[in-house]
Formats: sequence, structure tokens, C-alpha cells
Amino acid sequence: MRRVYLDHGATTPVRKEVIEAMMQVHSEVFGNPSSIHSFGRPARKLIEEAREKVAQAIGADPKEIIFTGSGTEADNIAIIGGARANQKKGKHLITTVVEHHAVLDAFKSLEKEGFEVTYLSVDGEGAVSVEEFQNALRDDTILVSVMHANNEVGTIQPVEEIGKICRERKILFHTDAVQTVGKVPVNVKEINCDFLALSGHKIYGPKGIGALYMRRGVRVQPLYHGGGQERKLRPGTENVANIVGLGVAIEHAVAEMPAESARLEKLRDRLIEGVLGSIEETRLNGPRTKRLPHNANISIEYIEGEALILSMDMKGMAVSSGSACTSGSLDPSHVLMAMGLTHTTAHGSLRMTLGHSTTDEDVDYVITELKPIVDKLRAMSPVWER
Amino acid sequence: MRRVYLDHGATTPVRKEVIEAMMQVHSEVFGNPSSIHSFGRPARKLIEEAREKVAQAIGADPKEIIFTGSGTEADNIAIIGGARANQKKGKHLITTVVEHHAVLDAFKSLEKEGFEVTYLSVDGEGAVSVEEFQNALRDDTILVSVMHANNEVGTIQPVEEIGKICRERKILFHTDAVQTVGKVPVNVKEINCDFLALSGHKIYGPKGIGALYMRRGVRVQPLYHGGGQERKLRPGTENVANIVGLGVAIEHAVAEMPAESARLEKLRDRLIEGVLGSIEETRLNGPRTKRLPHNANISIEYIEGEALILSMDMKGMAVSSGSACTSGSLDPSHVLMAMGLTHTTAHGSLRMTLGHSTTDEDVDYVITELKPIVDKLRAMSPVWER
Amino acid sequence: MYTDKVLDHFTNPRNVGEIEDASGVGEVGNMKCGDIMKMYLKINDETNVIEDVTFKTFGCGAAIATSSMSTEMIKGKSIDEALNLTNRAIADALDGLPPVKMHCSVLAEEALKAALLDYQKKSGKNLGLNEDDFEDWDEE
Amino acid sequence: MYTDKVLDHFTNPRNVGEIEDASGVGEVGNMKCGDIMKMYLKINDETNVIEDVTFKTFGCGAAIATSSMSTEMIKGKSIDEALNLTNRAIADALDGLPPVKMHCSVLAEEALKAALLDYQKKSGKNLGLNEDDFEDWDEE
Ligand SMILES: Cc1ncc(COP(=O)(O)O)c(C=O)c1O
Ligand SMILES: Cc1ncc(COP(=O)(O)O)c(C=O)c1O
Ligand code: FES
Ligand code: FES
Repeated sequence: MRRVYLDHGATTPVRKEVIEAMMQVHSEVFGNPSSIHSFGRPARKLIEEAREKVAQAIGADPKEIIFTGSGTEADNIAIIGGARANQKKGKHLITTVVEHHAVLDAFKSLEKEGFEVTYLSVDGEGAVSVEEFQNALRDDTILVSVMHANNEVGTIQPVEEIGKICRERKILFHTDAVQTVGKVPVNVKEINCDFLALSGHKIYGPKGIGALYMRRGVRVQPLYHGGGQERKLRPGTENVANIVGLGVAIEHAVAEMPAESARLEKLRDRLIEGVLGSIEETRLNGPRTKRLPHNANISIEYIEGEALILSMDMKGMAVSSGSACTSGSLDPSHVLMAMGLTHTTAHGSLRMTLGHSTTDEDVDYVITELKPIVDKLRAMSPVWER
Repeated sequence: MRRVYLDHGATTPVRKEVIEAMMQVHSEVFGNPSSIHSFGRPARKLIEEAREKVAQAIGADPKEIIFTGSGTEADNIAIIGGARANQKKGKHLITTVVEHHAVLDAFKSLEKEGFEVTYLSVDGEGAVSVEEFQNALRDDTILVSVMHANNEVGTIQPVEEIGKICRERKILFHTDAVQTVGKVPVNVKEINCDFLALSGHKIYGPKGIGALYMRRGVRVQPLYHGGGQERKLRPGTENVANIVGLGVAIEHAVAEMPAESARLEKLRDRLIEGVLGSIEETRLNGPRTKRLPHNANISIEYIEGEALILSMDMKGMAVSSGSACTSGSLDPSHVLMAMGLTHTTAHGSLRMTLGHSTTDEDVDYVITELKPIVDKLRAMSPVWER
Repeated sequence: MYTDKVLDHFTNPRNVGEIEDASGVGEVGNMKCGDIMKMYLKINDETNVIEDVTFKTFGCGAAIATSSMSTEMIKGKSIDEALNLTNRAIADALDGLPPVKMHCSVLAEEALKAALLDYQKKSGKNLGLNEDDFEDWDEE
Repeated sequence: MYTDKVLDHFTNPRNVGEIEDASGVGEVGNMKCGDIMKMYLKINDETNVIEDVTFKTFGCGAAIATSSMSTEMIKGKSIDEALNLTNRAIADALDGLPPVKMHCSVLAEEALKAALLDYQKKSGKNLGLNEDDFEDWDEE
């Protein structure tokens, strides 16, 4: 059976160059980067080289990059660490209703500590409004977090404008760029952000490594305590191999982005048109154009997402419904609900995220195989009246 | 030049079986463990198998194991998370002056939150006294943390007794077993602990992975927020490869422990005797017997540790002075100071930690090469009067 | 996460469909996840035997599999046997469900009971079912 | 972390030792790290030229390397030139030091000044050195 992986938004395969680089570290450079002897020094050097690569990829200075254990950690350090370090200046924070749980749940925990959080709404396509953001600003606003692009529906947010306003008002601005690095240009100077989070496993790097950009001069309160690693913000012996892997991955991701994103965009559009054209009562979630090049999110009325995923899986197609990270949860996607979808429509959403391996044949296969699956599930559905 | 790695207490090389297992994960099982399709399910399965291995190695139930990004994280979740979750019951905590910074600094941060911490002293060999511990107990004591064995001088602490007293009084007991797993038997039931921290890179596993044992029924407050991974205590996409690597590493470490520890103990004793016998004004730090089988910590009077490490490194010997994780810090080891050593004696400490690769020839080499190095440094020393 | 039996019943669900002249029809919904399950019973009024049973489900894999399994478990059985079918028995017959999915089996039990309640109303027989009991079934 | 020059001066330190009949001896200690540096000067009273200089150091690699380098930099130079030697110049001559090790070069500057101060006392010449100034040198 053909196997078609269309869940690159959940995670990506590790690219060959990354595996090779990591293997070399594991087998040859095992020293502790904090050791000053000749087993430790090469490990330190590899970390600093990777830091330069990450910095370069997003237009930052190497000193502004902190390696973390995941994108989630990077989000948490920026938001919780940034808010706590600045609570004397104010208690008000702003974010959006469509953030990833790594951001939303960080804000929820800050609410328990006495911070006030304004959650910006989104329009029917998942976009926040700069105007609503401006109205939400208060004198005691200290930190704002708006994701660069949404992981479920791919909506790209007006982060540059929001960042500019924050910078003028000296408010810390964090953006979760976990989904955009390697897909659309990401430059911390253009975004005007103070923090930016990214993750290795979304860009053909390893799982368990992320990075936080922290603008020079910005201070946060650490969440974990211990050794002095990563400027005391991520104490614990460094994951040298994964750090190296992230460096290699981001270098490649950014280099091949222009060509690859254009290629994926074409495939994605054909996929969307194919599905919407062949199956009735389907709709595209998120914008037609201002969206991630590899993301297609489609609601298929009268059927439920998990049943759809399982059925597609049995035909070799790996996709997701809502966000993979919250599967196991029974609630419909908070993003789709925020966009105004009904419970049922939100439940029947299908996210297909394309990537390196995706070919024209894959797209054809999905278009051909999806309809009979949907027909079968609808025939089983008490809400489908035909 | 011969290269002799005697810094296994700082980190260990990754064993072949671990590298192979991790490579296989990176290249074949790349799915997100949270994905319910056939790319994700095998990843989930690998995690659960590794969890069983870790549980088995320390006499726990798989449900009691939480994978973390490092030993430091495991320590922090237990201590900070445990204290915060139980602060309604009391504000008093107990630990020791000789803990690793991952523990000490976690307590320091809790002091800022209003907790009161008693730091137990140690005797000249680095051991805490059960009696002093009992006297420190208060009605509002909620959590105690005593390391299983010290990373610098190898002293094994009476954790079983302390754990038993804590259990009787329903006080949470955490032990940092980062240095003991694979060296001496570690069993959570015998230690009577509620938490136990361990780390992959000290047992020939990868860096950037740790595990926290958390006894059934015990609750902690999470430090990071996001997805539901690892019972919401370590949110973020799982580092599947490193988790698998930790599983393989701990399985081997525990299996070969009896033979390997006996072998290392003999080599270590020969090393200690050789150095103490050939170089005057040297002393062993820590106990002669109740110590980690692979640890030799020797003070060499009138010379400074970093100069010694660098000089030994130039002859191919990788060792450390104080703790590798705090090198870059200029303070003398807090452990040696707590044991009553003077500043100068503490500065001149040499930690040699043996491991898999260590041979009789390595030991001979160190005994032969160390004396001329010490002589040269002493000749340069203003405090050496001869 | 799902057992082979769950996947089998999900992929090849038994007794899907409607019964035109059903003796009883039950429809339940689990608001938490927006799922809907509908069950149709054809009961022999003399023998009290469930001669036919079908379902329609909008829901997750576990919801579809438990619907299918529950119809198999009661087809040809007496009303009394059907009344004694518990969600745990359905889950067990599927070799178990993940903890987070146990509530889906409750949906199946509930749909069956709702269909029997409908039959009780239509037939005038007293099966001992009470409209109010349905409140309790929401959670395991 | 260290440059090749630092490692060279550490491995082959120049001018190690004592001078029996030194014109001035300075000993300083950096309490923070428990290190001690002692410097011996042999000064020609007529020409004010530093004819010989040696050191003894209990300290880290950077302490030893900066001691060694500083002796090289002032040997054969006049007292005035020695007075103008800064810790930054020593560090620069070693192609730099890690930030956390800059204070070790301060130790070298301090030891030299202490030796000159001792010479000032013994010779009765006024070099403009003041006992109290030493307080300021502790930190960069
Ligand atoms: C006793 C002890 N605890 C904790 C740690 C921290 O472990 P990790 O480096 O995995 O964070 C170490 C090692 O550095 C250690 O020796
Ligand atoms: C937008 C966004 N933020 C954060 C994360 C979390 O990243 P990680 O899995 O590395 O913790 C993800 C992916 O899961 C994501 O899509
Ligand atoms: S019925 Fe809702 S998750 Fe299964
Ligand atoms: S002189 Fe103390 S660290 Fe260098």
C-alpha cells in the first residue's frame, strides 16, 4: 500500500544530513561542553557553531540564541519568564485565542499568579486584527504574544505591525514561529520581536530541541535552576547532538525555502481544489492566500475527525484533525471554534500538511481515496440526510 | 599520545547499542507520538517500552516514570513542583549543603518564594547525619531532598533511613540518583523515596534526557505548560530517540553493574594508592569505602585545580576539579568547603572518575605522569616552600 | 492505542443503517465531544427477542466500534439481556478501550437504552426504564 | 576557551622563580578564587631599568599565563613603562582572555604594582604609588 505522510505540521522526518551530523557527535564528541579539557572543548565549539547557524537563519546575533528542550520550553521561558521579570511594570498581558497550547497554557498559569490576560479574537479566517490589538493595549501592558502562523489552519498573522507598536511602547513582544521557520521568511528585526520560539522537529531536525531568540538586553526570570548552561535559562548538560542537529536542519530549511515553499504551495492548491471539487459540503478553513504554503485544512461536514484519520490511515494516509498535540483530548479544536465554526463542523476537520516527501502522485492518491472514505462515514452518520 | 578519559562523572561516551537504537528511531520512527495514525503509533510504543525499562531498573511501576529533558529538570520538577503543590501543608524544606546545583539552586529559588530551607551539614567525609536530619524536622516540614551519592567526592548518603523517617511522617522525600544509577543498586522501594531523579548521559546514554520517578499518588505543580505529554509535567513533543536511548542505556547499565562496579573499584583503589603514595601532601577527599566505585577525589596541596586539569589535558588525561558543571565559576567547590577543607586545599582538588574504557594501563599512566606535572606546578607556586 | 478488535469493528462496522418500521429508536449525544449515536431496534412483540438492530453514528473510532459491537451483542437476544448490557461489557468485548475513550462505550449503552425506552413507550410494556436515569450516564 | 598564546605561556611559563636579592617583591591574592601571585623585581637603581623579573603563582591557567606574559612585557623596560602596563594590555598580548578570566589579568597587574610599591618603599623614590590604590584593583 502507498504510504502518504501529510502530517508535516505535527512533525517531520529527520533529514539525512541531520542524522549524520548527530551520529558523529554521539560517537565522536561525547565530552561535556562545560569541561575545559580536550574532550569537552570540541563539544562547546559545536554548540557555538550551531548557535551561529540558528542566529543567521532568523537574522539574530548568536548571543541572542538560547537552546531549549522544545518549542514549548522556548514559549514558556519567553512568556512566563518575561512576565515575571517585568511584573513590577504592570500586570497586563495580551495574546490571541488561536495560540498553540504551549502559549495558551502558559498564559493560563500566569492568570493564576495574578496577571490579567486579554485574548484577542480572530476573524473567520483565523486572523487577528491590529485594531483590536491596539484597543486592547493598556498602560500596564508588559508583554504580548502573537504567533507568526497558526499550526492548524496556517493563517499568517500581522506580527510585523504588532511588533512595531509594541517596540514603540516598550512592551515585550513574543512570537511563536514554530510553524513558520523554513516555510516563510522569518527575521527577528522585521518582526520587531523581543522573543521568538522555534522547534527542531518541524524542520526535519530532531525532536526534543528548540531555540529561543531573546533580544539583547531583554531579561527573563528562569523557570528551572541549576548549572550555568544557556545563560542559566536552560540549566542542565546540553543536548549537544540535538543542538548540532538543529543547526544543520535550520541551515538547510532556510536555504531551500524559496524553491520548496513554491513547490508545496502548488501541490497544496491542487490538493485543496481536488478535495473541495470532488466532495460536496466541504469548506476550506483559513485564508486562501495569506496562509502557510504547506497547510490545507478542510472541514468535511457530517463526519468526525478521528474516524476520518483512522480511515485514511488504513489507506496509508497520515493526516491530522485539529492539532496532533492535543489529540487524546476530546474537545474540538479551539482554533476552529474561535473562527466561528459549529461544534460539528469543527469536529469534522482534516488537516493535511505537506512536506519534502510530498509528490504529485501523493496528491492524486488523496483526491482519489478520500471520497469513498467520506461516503462510507457519511453513510454511517445520523446527521447526513441524503 | 595516550588519551585517558577519567571524567565519567561529568559525562560518559554514548554506548554503541544506544547510538544504534537512536539512529533507528531517527531514520525509521519519525512520527509524533501524539499522532494516532500509523506513523505516530510506533513512536508511542517505543516510549512506553523505554518507560518500562527505566521503571524496571529502579524497581518502579512504568506509570511512575516521567521523561524529562535532563537530570536537572527532574530535580526541579520534584523539588519546586513538589513544594509548590504542598505549600498549604507547610513551608519548611530540608536538603543538604552538598547537593548538586540542580538541587541547591532549586531550593534557593523556593526561599525567594517564602519557603524556609534547612541545609544539613556534612562531616569531614561528606556524609550527612541522620540525627541532625531528625533534629531538623519540624511540624511544617513538607519536603526533603538528599542526594543518593555525591557527584564530587562520591559519598553515599543514608537515604534509606532518611526516606523511612519521611515516609512515616508523610513528608515527601526526593533523592538525586544521577550519580548512582548503574554504579550501586538503586531501588525506589528500598530508598523509600517519593521522587528520584536520573540522567541519561551519566550512564552511557545520550545527553538531554532524564527521568523522574514520582510515586503513585504523589502530585506536583507543573513548571512548564502546554500539551499533555508526560502527564502534563513535561509538555512538548517527546524526544523519542533520546527516550529510547535512555531505555537501552539503563538496561545495560543495571545488567552489567555488579561486575563493572567491582572492576572499577579495584582500579580506583590502585589509582588512589598510587597517587597518594607517589606524591607528598595529598589527601583523599570523601570516605575510603562508602563511596561510589568509580570516584577518586584527591586534594593536591599548593596547586590550583584548573592549572592541574590543563596540564593533565596536555598529557592526554581528561579529569575535573570540583564539578564540571560549575567550571567557569571561580569559587572553590562548595562540597569540599562544606567538608571543612581550606580554600587552598579545596582549590587543588582533582576528581578522577573511571568508566567502561578505563584500563590498568590508564591507571599506570596517570600514576606515572601526574607526579612531574605536580612538581612543575608546585615549583611555580608561591605557597610551596621546599 | 486501539485494539485489533476495535479497528476491525471500526473498519467493518456491523449493522450500519436504519430500520424503517423500527420498534424503538434511540438517539443520544455526548455534548462533550459533539458526537451523536442513533440505534434502531426491531423487536418481536410476542417473544421479546431483538430480531434486528442497526445504528448510525457520528463520532470517533471508538464510538463507531462500540456501536457496532453493541449491535452484535444484542442481536437475537432478549430485551432483558439487552437491558443488562453494560458499557464495560462492550469495551471488554472489544478487548478494551483507552481510558480516555471509555466514555464512548457509555454512548453505545446509552443509545441502546434510549431505543428500549422508546420501545417501552410505544409498546406500553414496562421495562423498568425511566426517562430521568439518562442523566447519570454522562460519565463513567 | 584559551587562545594558543595563553596555552603556550601556561605550558612554558617564562621567568618562573624567585630573586634572592630582589629590589622589590609584591604578593597579591584574589580572595574570590584563593589565588596568590608573587612577583620579584631586580631594578637598576641608576637607570631605573627592570633588569630581571620573576614570578610564582598559585592559580588557574590564565593566572599563570598572565604572570608569565607580564614578566616578558616589562623585562628590560623602565619603571615608567612598567607603571603603565594595564591588565588589558596583558590580556591583549595573549590574544585575549575569556570574559570570566579577565580578573586573572588584573591579578598580574596588581602583583607588578605591589612589587613596584615595595621598591618605592625600599628605595625611597616616589613612583606615585599609593598603598590605598590597591583596593580598586579587585574588579575590572
Ligand atoms: C548529582 C547530579 N545531579 C544532577 C545533575 C544534572 O544532570 P543533567 O546534566 O542531566 O541536567 C548532575 C550532573 O551534571 C549530577 O551529577
Ligand atoms: C505553533 C506551535 N507552537 C509550539 C509547538 C510546540 O513545539 P514542541 O513540540 O517542540 O514543544 C508546536 C508544535 O507542536 C506548534 O505548532
Ligand atoms: S464518542 Fe466522543 S470521543 Fe469517542
Ligand atoms: S586567578 Fe582566579 S580564576 Fe584565574
